[in-house]
Formats: sequence, C-alpha cells, structure tokens
Amino acid sequence: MALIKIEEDLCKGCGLCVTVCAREAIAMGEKINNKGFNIVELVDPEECNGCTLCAVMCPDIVISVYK
Amino acid sequence: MALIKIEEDLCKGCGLCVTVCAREAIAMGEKINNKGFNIVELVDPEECNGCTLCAVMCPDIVISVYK
Amino acid sequence: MKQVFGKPKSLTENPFTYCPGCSHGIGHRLVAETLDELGIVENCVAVSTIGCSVRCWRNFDVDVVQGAHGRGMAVATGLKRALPDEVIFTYQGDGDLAAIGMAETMHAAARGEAITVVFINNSLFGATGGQLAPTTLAGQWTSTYPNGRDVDWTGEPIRMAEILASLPSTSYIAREALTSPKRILQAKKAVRKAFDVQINHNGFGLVELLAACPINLKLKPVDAVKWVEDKMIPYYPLGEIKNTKGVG
Amino acid sequence: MKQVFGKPKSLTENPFTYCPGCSHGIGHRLVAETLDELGIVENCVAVSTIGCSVRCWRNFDVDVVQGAHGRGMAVATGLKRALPDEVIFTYQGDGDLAAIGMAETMHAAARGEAITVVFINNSLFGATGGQLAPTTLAGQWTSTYPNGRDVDWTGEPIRMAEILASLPSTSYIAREALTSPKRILQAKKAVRKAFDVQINHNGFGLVELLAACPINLKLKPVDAVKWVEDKMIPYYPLGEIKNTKGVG
Amino acid sequence: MEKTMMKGNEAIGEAALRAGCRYYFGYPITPQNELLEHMANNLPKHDGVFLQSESELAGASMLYGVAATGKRVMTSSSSPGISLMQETISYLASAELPALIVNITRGGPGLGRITPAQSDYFQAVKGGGHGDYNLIVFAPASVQEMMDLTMLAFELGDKYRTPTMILGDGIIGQMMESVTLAEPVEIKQKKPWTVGRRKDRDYRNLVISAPFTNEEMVELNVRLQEKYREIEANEQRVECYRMDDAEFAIVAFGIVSRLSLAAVDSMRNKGYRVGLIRPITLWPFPEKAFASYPQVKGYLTVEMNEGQMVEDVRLAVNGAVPVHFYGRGGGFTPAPKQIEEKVAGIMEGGDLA
Amino acid sequence: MEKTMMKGNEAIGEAALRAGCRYYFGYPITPQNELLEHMANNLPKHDGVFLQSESELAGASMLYGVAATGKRVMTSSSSPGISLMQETISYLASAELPALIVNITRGGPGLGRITPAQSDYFQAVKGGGHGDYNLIVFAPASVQEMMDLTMLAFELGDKYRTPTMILGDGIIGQMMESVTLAEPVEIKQKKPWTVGRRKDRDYRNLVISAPFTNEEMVELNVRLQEKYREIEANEQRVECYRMDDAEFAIVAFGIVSRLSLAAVDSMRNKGYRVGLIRPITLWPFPEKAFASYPQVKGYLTVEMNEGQMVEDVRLAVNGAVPVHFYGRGGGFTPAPKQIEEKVAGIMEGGDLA
Amino acid sequence: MLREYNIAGFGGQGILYLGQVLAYAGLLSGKQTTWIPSYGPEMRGGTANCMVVISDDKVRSPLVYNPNVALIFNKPSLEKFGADIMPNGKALLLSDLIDGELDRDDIEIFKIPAKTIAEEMGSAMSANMVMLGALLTIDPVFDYSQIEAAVKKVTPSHRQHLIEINLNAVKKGIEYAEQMINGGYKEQEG
Amino acid sequence: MLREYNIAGFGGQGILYLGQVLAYAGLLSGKQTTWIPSYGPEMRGGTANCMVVISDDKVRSPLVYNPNVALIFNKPSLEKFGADIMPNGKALLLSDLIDGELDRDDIEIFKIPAKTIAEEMGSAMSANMVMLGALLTIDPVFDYSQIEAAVKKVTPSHRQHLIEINLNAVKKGIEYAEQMINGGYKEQEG
Ligand SMILES: Cc1ncc(C[n+]2csc(CCOP(=O)(O)OP(=O)(O)O)c2C)c(N)n1
Ligand SMILES: Cc1ncc(C[n+]2csc(CCOP(=O)(O)OP(=O)(O)O)c2C)c(N)n1
Ligand code: SF4
Ligand code: SF4
Ligand code: SF4
Ligand code: SF4
Ligand code: SF4
Ligand code: SF4
Ligand SMILES: [Mg+2]
Ligand SMILES: [Mg+2]
Repeated sequence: MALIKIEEDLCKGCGLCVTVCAREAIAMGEKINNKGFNIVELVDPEECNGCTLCAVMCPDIVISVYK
Repeated sequence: MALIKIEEDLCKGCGLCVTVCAREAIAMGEKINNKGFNIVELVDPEECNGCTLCAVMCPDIVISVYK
Repeated sequence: MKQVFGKPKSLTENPFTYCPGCSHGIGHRLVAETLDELGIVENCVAVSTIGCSVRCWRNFDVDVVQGAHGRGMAVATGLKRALPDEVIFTYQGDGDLAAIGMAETMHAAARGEAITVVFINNSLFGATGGQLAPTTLAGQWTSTYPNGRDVDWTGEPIRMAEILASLPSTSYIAREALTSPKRILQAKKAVRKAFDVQINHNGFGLVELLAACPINLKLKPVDAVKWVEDKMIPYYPLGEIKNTKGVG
Repeated sequence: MKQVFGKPKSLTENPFTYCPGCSHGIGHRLVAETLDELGIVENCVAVSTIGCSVRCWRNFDVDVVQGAHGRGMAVATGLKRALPDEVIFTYQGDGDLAAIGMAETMHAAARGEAITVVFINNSLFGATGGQLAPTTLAGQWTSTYPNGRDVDWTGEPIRMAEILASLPSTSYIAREALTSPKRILQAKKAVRKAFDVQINHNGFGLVELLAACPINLKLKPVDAVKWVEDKMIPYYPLGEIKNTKGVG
Repeated sequence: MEKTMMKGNEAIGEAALRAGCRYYFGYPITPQNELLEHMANNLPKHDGVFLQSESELAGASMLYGVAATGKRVMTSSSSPGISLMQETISYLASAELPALIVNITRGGPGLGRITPAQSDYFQAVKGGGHGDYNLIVFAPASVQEMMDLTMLAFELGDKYRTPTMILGDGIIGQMMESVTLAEPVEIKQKKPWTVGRRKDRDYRNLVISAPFTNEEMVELNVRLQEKYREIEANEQRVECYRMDDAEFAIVAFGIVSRLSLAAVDSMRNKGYRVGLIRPITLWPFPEKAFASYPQVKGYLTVEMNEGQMVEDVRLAVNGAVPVHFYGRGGGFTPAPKQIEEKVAGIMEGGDLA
Repeated sequence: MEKTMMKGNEAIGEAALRAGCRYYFGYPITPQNELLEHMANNLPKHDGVFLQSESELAGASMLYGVAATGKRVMTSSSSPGISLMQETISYLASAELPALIVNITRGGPGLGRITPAQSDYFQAVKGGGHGDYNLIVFAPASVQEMMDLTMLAFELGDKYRTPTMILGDGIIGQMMESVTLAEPVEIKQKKPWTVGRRKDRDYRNLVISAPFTNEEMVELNVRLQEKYREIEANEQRVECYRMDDAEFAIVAFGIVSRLSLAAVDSMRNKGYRVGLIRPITLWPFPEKAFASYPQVKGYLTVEMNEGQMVEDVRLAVNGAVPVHFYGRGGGFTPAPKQIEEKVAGIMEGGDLA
Repeated sequence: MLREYNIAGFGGQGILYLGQVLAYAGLLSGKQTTWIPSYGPEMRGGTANCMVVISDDKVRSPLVYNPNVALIFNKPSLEKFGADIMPNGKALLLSDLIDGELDRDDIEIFKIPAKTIAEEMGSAMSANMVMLGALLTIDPVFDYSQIEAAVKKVTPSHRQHLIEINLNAVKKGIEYAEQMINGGYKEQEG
Repeated sequence: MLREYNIAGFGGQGILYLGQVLAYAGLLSGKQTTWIPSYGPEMRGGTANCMVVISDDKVRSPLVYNPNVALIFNKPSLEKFGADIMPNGKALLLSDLIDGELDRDDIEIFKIPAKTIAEEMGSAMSANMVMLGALLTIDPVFDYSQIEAAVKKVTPSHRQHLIEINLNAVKKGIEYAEQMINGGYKEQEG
C-alpha cells in the first residue's frame, strides 16, 4: 500500500514528476492552483507503488510519499 | 680572434657572467663604477673565444661580443 | 503508513520562488537532506551568492551570509578561518563561480580551504536573463550571443571541476546531473561526500550539479531537462573526479 | 670583426633599473631579440603590468599601455580586438598574473585571445618587498610568511602554465628558466614561438620564465640563480607543455 | 530624422552606434541588460566588437585597452558593477583616455534591489576611485536625452581626452518614449597620442598612469586640473524651467526632474511662483545657473537618495538662501504630489529666508 | 604604560592586536607593507589568522565573512587597492558589519606613485562605493593617534555596527615616533546578530545586504540614516589649536595638520592671530566646531590634494566667511613656510571678509 | 490631450505588449508618448503592469499615479490599483478573472469577458487585444487604423503571423464594447 | 630643546639605522622624537635619507626642511641637501666619498673619513656608527650611555652580534672627533 500527497499550492505544473512515473499514476490535470499553475494530479492511486521517483524529481517538494 | 666589450657604466657587479665563462677570461675586478658597483673585467683577453655565454647570461646587456 | 519521502527539516517554510522546472529546487533539497543527515543545522553557516539563488537564505534553515557576486568562496574563507568548528558551505551558480568569481574560486581551491561548494551549473546566467556564461556550450543560444556561442570569439566552455581537481590542495571534486531520479540520488551522494570531506578531513569539497534553466533555455521544463542530459553531459562528464581522502 | 652579440634594436637607450642579478633584464632582452627578428617593432603594442617591470615602457621601444595590477590580459584583449593586425604582448610577473590577475588570466586564455604573454615567475612579489605569491614554493621564506610557506595554511603553489594548457582554447604554452646560457637560449626559442603562434595562427601563446629575484630571496645573484635551478625547476618542470598549432 | 519609440537603455546603445562606437565590453546586471543586449544584437552588423567580459573589472580593462587606441568604446553596468570599476576609472582619468561608462543606478547600498535610485551621485561626481580626477557626468531626463547626451559624451570625451559617464536610473533606462534618432556622425578628432601601427610618426606613444618621476606625477595633476577648470568653464549644462520670476526653486536631475516638472506645473496653476533648475551635467555642476536667479528665496533639492547633489547646490548657493532636501534612498520615487506638498510646506511655513 | 618608537603603520597593527583584532586579510601594496608584515609577524603569536589574500577584492570579502561572525577584523591597503574594495565596502555598510579598513593613501590618480597624498578624502567620506552609506573615517596626525584612533575605530565600529576607516598617508605610515602603547582591551560588546553556532538562541541570523522586498530596502536606508545622524551627533572629533582669539584659521587633517601647526606657531611669533582646526574624524565631519569661532574672518584649507575637504569646510561655514584652498595632488607636500606665505598673503591682502 | 493609462495583470497576459501598442499608436498619431513597465526581480512571472502616457506636450511624469483609464486583468491588480483611478476616469476589467467589484461611483466601470471572447475566437492568448479593442470604443482616442499600424510596428519579426489574429481580436473587442454600450451600461454592470 | 637632523647617502650605508639609533636615544632621554625615511620606489638601492627630530615638546613637522645638523654620506646628497642646512648649523661629511666642497660659511663643516676609520677597525659596514660617534662629540646632545642603550634597542635579534662592533665604531668616531676638534677646526678643513 502506498500513497502520495500533493501539496497543491506549491505545484508549478512543470510536469517533471509525470515523466518519471513509470506506472502513469500521476498526470497533469485541469486544476489551476491559486498561483495560476495547472497542477499535477494523482490519477490512478491504485497504480502508485510509492517508489518516490516523482518526489525525487520534483523541484518544489510538492509530493510526499507514504508507505 | 674574439673580443668582448664591457659597458662599464651598466655593470651591476652581479657576477653571473663570471660563473658561465668556462675559460676564466673574465673576473670581478677592483674597479667601482659611478653607480658604486664593483664591476667585471676582462682579465685574460687571450682566453676569450667569443662564445657569448657571458653576454647571454648578463641581465644588463653589459657585454657585447665581436669575432 | 510511514512517510518515505518528505520535505527535509533543514528547509524553512518558505516555498521556492524559482521558475517551474528549475533545478535550483532540487539542489536546495539535496543540500538540506544532507544537513538533516549530518544533524548540523545548528552549526552550519551557508554563503548565499548572487544569482537566482541569491535568496536561498529564505529556504535553508541555517545562518546565512550573503556575499558579493563571485566572492562566495572568499567570504567562506573568512567564515571558516573564524569558525573552524562550524560547517561552511557556499551555494553558487556558474556565472558567479566561474565568470566574475574565477579568481576567488581558484584561490580558495588552491589554498584547500576546508569548505564545501555546491556549484549549480545551468550553462548560463539565469538571474539576469540568459546571458553567456563561461560554461555555455558551443553554439548555444544566449541573450548576448543570439547566434549561438562562437568559440572562436568567446572560447570553448570552461570545465571548472576538472581545473579545480588539478589543483594539488583540493580534496573532493565531483560532477553530477539533476536530470533524472537516478542521477539525483547519485548527486545526493556526491553532495554528502563534499560535506564529509570538510567535516572529517578538513578538506575542500566541491560538487558541480548540471542543472536546467527552462526559462532561459526557452524550453519546456521536460525538454530543458532533456537538453541538459543530451547536450551538457557529453561535454561535462559525470562522476567523481577527485577524492584524495577517500570519502565515501 | 663582426659583432656576434649586442643589444637588440628593439630596446631603448634607457638602462634597466632592476637589481643586480635580476632576471627581468634577461626577459626583456629575449623579448626584444624576438621583436628584432620578427621586425615588428612598429606594429607591436606591449602591455606593461604592475610589478618590478611596471616601467618596462622605458625599455621596450614599442608603443606601450600600462594596465592596472593583474588586468594585463584584459587590456591586451581590448587592444587585440581593436587592432587585430598588430602584435600584442603582455609582460607580467607571477603576482600580477596569478594572484590578483587570476580571473583575467584564466578568461583571456579560455577565450583563446590572440596575444602573447611573457610570464616572469620569480616565486614572489618583487616590487613590494618579497611577499608570498601563488607560486612561492612550500617552505620558502617570504616577508608575509617569515617561517616559510606552510601549505596547510596557504595551499600548494599553483602551476599556471599547466592549468592554462588544460584550457581547450590556448595554443602554445611553455615553461623555461633563465638560469644558464643554455636555458636562456632555449627560453628564447619559446618566446619566439609564443609570438609566432599569435602572428601565424591567431593563437594564445604564453611562455613562463623561471626567474631570480636575488634581493628578496636574500641571496647573492649567483646563489639566487642556483636556487631557481635547484628548487624551482623540480616543482615547475621545463619544456613545451602545449603546442596545438605545431609552431616551431 | 526618424522618430520612433525606444527604451532609454536601447537609446544609449543606438546613440553609441550612431556616434561611431564599435567596441562594447560589459557584464550583465539589471536594470541595464537591454543596453548590453542592444549592443550584442547590433555591433556585429557594424563589424564591431561586442564582448561579454568575465566581470566588470575585466570589462573596464578591456575598455581601457581599446581607449588607448583612440577608438570609441563604452561599457555599462549598474551600481555594484560600477563600484568594481573604480580603480580602472581612476586609471582612465590618469592616462587621459576617453571612454564612456554608463551607470543605470539601482537601489543600494550593498546588493540592494533593482529599484530606481540616484544614490551613486557622489561616486560619479566626487570620484569613487582614488586620486583627484573627474568624469564628465551627464544626467539624461528623457529617452531623447539618453540618445543626445550619449552622442555628446563621446564628443566631449574625445575633445578633452577624458572618461565620461551617463548616470541614469532604472526608470529612465526601462521606460520607452518617443524619440528622434540622432544622425550618425563622422569622427573628427585627430588623435596623435594613440597606440597602434607606427608608420607616420617618429615617436612612440605611451599610455601610462604613473610617470617616471615624482615631479611628473605632480605635473600630471596640474595638467588634469587645468583641463578640469576648462571643462567647468565651457561645459556646464542646465535646464531652467519657469525660473524667471520664481521665488522658490526645485533642483532635481534625471527622472526626478520630470516628476518635479509635474509638480511645478501643478503649483503654478495654483499660483505658487515655483521654478525648476535641472542640472544636465552633474560634473561640471552648473553652479553658474544659480547666480542668474537672485530673486529666488529658497531651494528644495529632490533626489532619489539620502541627500547628495544637495551638497553641490549648497556649495553653489553658498549660504545666500536656505537649501532644503527631500529624498530617500534604496528605491523610493517621490510622487509629484509629495514634492508639491514639500514645496508648499516650505513656502507657506515662511521658511524661505 | 610602555613608551617606545614605532612606525605609524606598525602602530595601527599593534593597536589592532591590543584591541583584540585577531583576523587580518590583505594584499601587499606600498606604502603600507609594514602593517601587513606586522600582522604577519604577530598574529600567529596570538593564535590569530593572518592570510595574504589573492587580491584586495578577495581580502575584503574574507573580511566581510569574519565580520559576519562578530569578531574584530581588519584589512589595509593603499589607494588603488582601496578602490577595488568599494563594492564590498558598500556591502559591509549595507549589512551593518563592523570592520576596519586602513587606507595609507598614495599619489594618484591611476597607478600613481607612492608619494604621500590625501586625495582619497572624497572616496572615504562621500562613499566611493554605490548607494547611500558612510564609514566612520579617522585621520590620525601622529603615530600615537595611529594607535589610539585604531583602538577607537574598533570600539565605535562595534558600537554602531558600521565599517570604519583609518585614512593616513605615506608620511604618517612610514615615520617613526615616540608612542605610548595602548592597554589591551577586553571586548565588551554583545553581538546577538552574528552567525555561528546556534545554541543559545532560537532564531537564525542572516547577514544580507538585499532584503526580500522593496519596502524593506527603503526601511534599511531609513535605519542606516538614523544611525548616521546619531553618529554625527555623538562622534565628531576635532582639535582646535590657538583658536580662541584667532582671526584666521587653517583647516588641515593628518600630516598636513602637523605642518600647519609649525606654520601657526611661527606666525603667532610674528604676531598673526592664526589658529588651526584639525578634523580628527573626517566623517562625521566636525562641523560643529566651526560655529564656536564666530570671530574668525576667513579660513584656509590645506590639503595634499586638489581640494576635497575644503568642500566640507565650505558646507560647515555656509558662506559666512571666505574659505580658501591651498594644495596639490599627486605627491606634493606643503612646507610650513609655504603655508605661512599663503596665510600671510590672504590676511594681508585683506581678503578676509 | 493628455491620457494616462495603467494596465495591470499577471505576467503572461500580454500586458506589456498591449501597453506598447497603445504607446505606438500615440506616436503614430503625432503625440508624445511614454511607456514604462513596473520592472522588478519578478522575471519569473507573477504580476506585471505598465503605465502609458499620451500627450500633446512633452510628457512630464512617465509614472502614472492616477490614471485616466485603467485596464485591469486580474483581482490582485484591481485591489492594488482600483482606488487610484482618477475621478471621472474609466476602468476596464477583464471580467473572466475578476469576480470582485470595484466600489467606486465616481468612475465608469466596464466589464469585458475578454478571455471568453478570445477563446471563442480560438486564440486564448489574445484577450489583451480584445481589451484594447474595447478601449478603442470606450475611450476613442485612436481609430482602428492607428492601432493596426501600431500592432504591425510592435510585433517582432518572428511573430508576424500573429498580427492578423491580434487584429481580429481588436475588432472583436470593438464590437463587444459597442454592443455593450449600446446595450446600456446598467445591464453590463449587473 | 629642538634638534632637526637630515642624514643622507647611498642605500646600504646604514643611513636609516643611524637615524633610528639617534631617534631612540632621544626617546630614552625622555624627549619627543620622530624619524622618517625618504621612502621611495627605489627599494633597489640608490639614494637613501632620513630625517630625525628630537624635541622637548610635541614635534610639529617630522619633515625637516632646514636641519640643525646634517650627516652627509656621499656627493649627490651633499649637492641635494647642502644648501638647506640651517644657518649656524653643522654638517658632518663622510670625507672618504665626498671630494667636493660645501660652499657655506654660515655653518660649521666637519669632514670625517669614517669609511677609512671603519675599515681600519676591520668593519667597513660600520662607517655610519663612526659618524654617529663623531656627532656625539660635535653636537653633544646625548652621552655615550644613551647611544649604547639605543643601539641595543634598535638592533634586531638576529643581529645582536653586531652590537659590540657598532659600539666600538661609535667610540672610534667619538675619539676621532675629539682629536679633530682639539687639533683645530682649520686643519681639518684644509
Ligand atoms: C557585481 C555584480 N555584477 C553583476 C550582477 C548581476 N548579476 C546577478 S546574478 C548574475 C549572474 C547569475 O548567473 P549564475 O551565477 O549562473 O546564477 P543562476 O542565476 O544561473 O543560477 C549577475 C551577472 C551583480 N549582482 N553584481
Ligand atoms: C591594485 C593594486 N594592488 C597592489 C599593488 C601593489 N603591487 C605592485 S607590484 C605588486 C606585485 C608584484 O609582483 P609580481 O607580479 O610577481 O612582479 P615582480 O615584482 O615579482 O616582478 C603589487 C602587489 C598595486 N600596484 N595595485
Ligand atoms: S511514487 Fe512512484 S508510482 Fe507513485 S506516483 Fe510517484 S512515481 Fe508514480
Ligand atoms: S514536478 Fe512538482 S512542481 Fe512539477 S508538476 Fe510535478 S508536482 Fe508539480
Ligand atoms: S665570450 Fe665566452 S670566453 Fe669570452 S668572456 Fe664571455 S664567456 Fe668567456
Ligand atoms: S653579468 Fe653583467 S651586470 Fe653582472 S657582473 Fe657580469 S657584466 Fe656585470
Ligand atoms: S531563471 Fe532559470 S535558474 Fe533562474 S529561477 Fe528561472 S529557471 Fe531557475
Ligand atoms: S626586487 Fe627582485 S624582481 Fe624586483 S628588480 Fe629587484 S631582483 Fe628584480
Ligand atoms: Mg547559471
Ligand atoms: Mg614576481
């Protein structure tokens, strides 16, 4: 069981996390945060195995991972 | 036949030329020039073969060599 | 559930103010993780230098001294000589470290100052809008050489890590890239060693981190990172360049 | 009888004002001989820098620009960019070139400026009274480290020629010594090549000449020269370090 | 003559090109990067040399090298970068080399911020470097003047063999304004003192800042001072606005003079007899202008700093009437309304004499 | 207290040691190498740090680093080297760091010569660096004062958190004079703002010269100016010699004041009512002193430069009486006899009022 | 004539470009003009605004403290600048992004859903030009041909393909505002 | 008391050291003293001179324009400084190196062959101390014990072995001058 938490206010929508998630658990969504950025979303929680790759890649420490 | 000319006013008496003359044709003399330096002298003109080593070594271009 | 990844304690609450996809954030995190691991947040002074990261004092939860542009290692020298028991590190961009700061960089390294240098090489001046840096690649667009860097005019880019490694008094020098999770984890190890060599061996440690500046590369973040991977790494080979004290 | 050795035409009437046994005079002569050979005294601009040779404009019979301390190569860069058809050379001491001038030196070399650098390394600051230079040998007495250079405190001496040779855009780099007629003749060839590479290949040429400063070594001239031979040469190996254009 | 809009920073660059300047060395710093980039984009088209230097220090020495050849050359920077050039600026003055240095000042001291400021007035006019020397310092108040005074700076620099400076600020550098392009000039000055090919002369040229003897060093200072006196006599430039019947005057330069103009107009509408003296050259300071208005009963110097030019105003007025100051450093811009209030306060407070 | 003889340069070094300064960074330059070498010889004995920096620029930044830790620290140089420090000096002022900078001035501008000069007055007091800031500047006139004012400089630097400067010249630096050694002091100031081990505090310390917002930058300037006003109120130092009944006064600082003293004595013997005002602090300039002598009908400022302090004298006098100038830059030293002639010329020419 | 404008919004909304077009239109109609951005270290986005002055005489202050006309593109800008508009002045609000109200009864307020209009055109980036068009109608200082010439002048060579799109957006803005005004001010306010 | 000295010669003749000994003697006898070298870029030899002032009061100018006493060690120095000596002052000339004359009849002139005397002692370097000794006799401001103390104070630790030699030279100078004065001034001048 794994879970990621996305700190939406911090996301800048750069998309780097998405490119490194081999399991396509996350994706850029439609949502826009209060800074005007199009933010990332956990689209397939089932698929997430908590590998932390997305979090490691994120420049803004948006993602925290729980296992 | 070889000859060296020593521009006495320029000599600073450092003695570098003397150390490189294998034929001991030159030596530090007693003479003091107008700058107060104890200058080099051609002590054995016969021995000088115009090899130019002394002139090459001299930092003050005191010695010119003729052949 | 246990948290397996989160924000390091050695960072303050302030969010990063960098552009989307800017590698500075990763650089900051790796340093902060190292400070956490070493438990040195209370006996560490950071030197912030002039570049996009000039206000990294808002993020690192340590005492910070902000030096003049390029003089980071001279400031660190003063700090370390006055506080030999504290851990001193500088966080510097390539313009700061290798352009205006060349003399201070070379001499601090030549003296073997017991400091740690985190060197963010993004191949350009980020803060001022994408001008040529000593590290800019041949042919690369910059705002001051819009036709690309002509090496006949401005010379070949400088590989600082190798030059610094050639100085006898430096101890640890490595270059890594912030382009993928794997490389980032590798970079983290190098950052750690650059601190270890200071703490355990009184040595000069530097880690160069190849970084993406999407804004000034005029690329999307994902493409900027790919550019670093594809263009920069071939000219700036990764790995440990020098490790005289065998930290590891 | 024919004169087989005399004063080069490219020197003025002014005598050298250096101390007895100072190698600067030999350095001057080698440069002047080269100017004579190349017949360039009327299309050559020298850059005099700050050190004992600051007033070399009194001796070289060419137009001269005196730069600020350490900035010789930046001044030469300006000159060469404005006068690409003239021959530009700097004459610099080790304090000037490697201490305060480190950044300008590194960057002019990194750009591969088409200039010639005559670099007189006498292991100390002559003009100001024998202080530590980046080139001072380990253990060597200086007026600022009277117990000798402690490399743990000030680092190991810097070998500039090798560092500059490692920059991709430099063309010709050599180190010779002014310690014996044989070596001086060898040095002369290197000076010539450092000019040739500029004239024929638009390249950056530098010749480092190990030199004696008897006054500040506190040795008699003969002993000072021997000291250079015995102590400096082992740390600063002689010979051609780089010759990418194959000048010869 | 073509009319267009441009940024102040670009106008300097464009003027330099039109003045025949073909050499630019500089290091990026906000808020003057448009100038650097204008030169980067345009010099190659004129077969000129644009070289981004490794630092302001190196850039200034490159400039020094070109200046020694007599070719027109410039650099530009902002406050911290200009501080780094002070040694070389002193060398330029000493070696009597013309060269243009542009300072688009930012809020200091220290790293400061890129907000507008006029806090480098003292540095520019009193000599931030060592020794007794002066630069001719121009303070443009419009984009048009950014252009025209740049042309003039090159002209006077050559005429007097002296380094010159444009002192602007972030507002004037960043703003766009309608401007009439200057006509390109041909360079007239003969320069027998320059280094380079020695064909038509039988003497060497030496560009040095340390003569051989102590006596010559003193003589150099005498010569420099004579030149400076000549410049003071000939080159004071000033704009006087509604001064003829003014009983009170604002003194302001650069962008602050524009804000002050607005204040003057507004106060004139309300019946206050207020005028404006705007120094265009900061050195030589247009002190003569002050003598022309003996009816003025008091001055208010307004600056975006903590009080610098006000000293030169006081020296010019020499105690004849009170000279007040209003300003603040570090990025503060006085609004016309604030200036108006200050003036009104002084005039109504009867604090005029 | 021990009495000995020392060079002025050494006295500064010795005083620094006695003031608890254990950190020195510097780069050789004549005529101040004795100071560098005094520190090189003595700091190791006190477990202090003597580091010859690769340049003045680097040395100033090393100093900045130590200053951030609150430890007493100094550097020294001469004119061209001081010009190179201007950026960092502005940073020091902005970050409010105490540190001592010594300038043993030489004849400029440019490389110049190592002859004595006072041509860096403007640079020292008006801010050679960018932005609005001040240093407390001391002008010793004897070897004793080289010692005493160095002690004071450290004290006031800590008190006001501000960089300080000793402005000397080659004569005062190179001469030996009998001197009473100062007592070593214990450093009293608490410095809660310094960086280093964070044990007894629950806050971080940041030493920065660019706050986060524009507003804070302006506030920094307000704070600095308030501090400067306080220093102006408290720290003006001056020596007035035979001023009480003087109808004419010489104003001179440093070595020139000694030469002027000789002139005053000689003229008094001849019946001239002449006195001397000697600023000991150049900033804050001791302007208050001038108000104390309303009977003075004219001033002659004598300087080894082309006229710098004379502006501050004119500002202090504000047009009340004429202020004349005598001096020359580049290495000229006015002999007492020359000063006397100048004064006599003015007094006899009736050019007093 | 003297017109002072303040144009404010997010970075990326084309604020500075809009201001430049306006200033150029002034130049082309023989006026004196100034344009000034609020330059700041925020090159990384965030807020953007610029001030434009168009005048028959020499422009005094290029800094606009109390604009005759304000074009406001987001809520933070409304909060920051709304109170400064000159009495009897005009405010054009990008109503798609501004849900708040401007509590002033001494000025005229126009709400333009420029983003929606631009998106309908298939060119979301052209909302700024829609606002410009609306301005042309609401405060008719320039006519369309002057704006057309200015757009052509200001658009950099590598963006020439955008000229047509932009001009279309201007026209849409003109139309919308004409309709709005004809349809009555009250209604729009509701 | 006020005594102003000028001491001048070649570099290497111990000019500066002599001046320092004199100044220290002043210090040790409770006076105010200054010593100042003519510092110059000529660190490579050439000329050397120093000025010493010894005074009961605070010293005004440390620069000596018209010395009471001049110690002249070579001909160039004689030419440079000879005319400046205060009327009624004294000049001590190192006669071995000065063949010229000083054309002043308003001062007292003493010719000391100090080099010869020093060489006779086997210590050619001590001519300066011979001159000092002569000064002690000719212008007896200090007594020998004060000079002895000053020499000990001024000599650096690595040169302690020279103290005795130097003091002997001082004594020789005293003797020579005493003899000279007793033998009559005229004779020495001839
Ligand atoms: C003396 C001085 N010169 C120039 C600047 C302007 N400046 C600020 S940051 C910078 C370059 C930053 O580039 P880099 O160090 O590579 O950092 P990055 O922003 O790319 O991370 C420059 C030139 C300055 N602040 N001070
Ligand atoms: C900015 C500046 N700093 C310091 C000096 C003083 N200075 C003159 S020459 C010199 C060093 C000379 O050493 P080097 O270059 O090795 O030349 P050398 O005399 O040994 O030939 C120094 C520090 C100066 N003139 N300018
Ligand atoms: S933790 Fe791994 S699997 Fe889960 S979202 Fe991130 S990258 Fe994908
Ligand atoms: S990497 Fe971080 S900032 Fe970028 S999109 Fe993913 S979560 Fe957002
Ligand atoms: S030329 Fe040769 S042989 Fe003759 S003196 Fe010189 S070194 Fe000796
Ligand atoms: S090397 Fe030259 S200067 Fe030295 S002693 Fe010989 S001739 Fe004289
Ligand atoms: S400009 Fe570049 S380096 Fe600076 S914050 Fe943006 S992406 Fe990062
Ligand atoms: S000090 Fe040294 S380098 Fe300078 S002239 Fe004398 S011997 Fe030569
Ligand atoms: Mg960078
Ligand atoms: Mg050297």
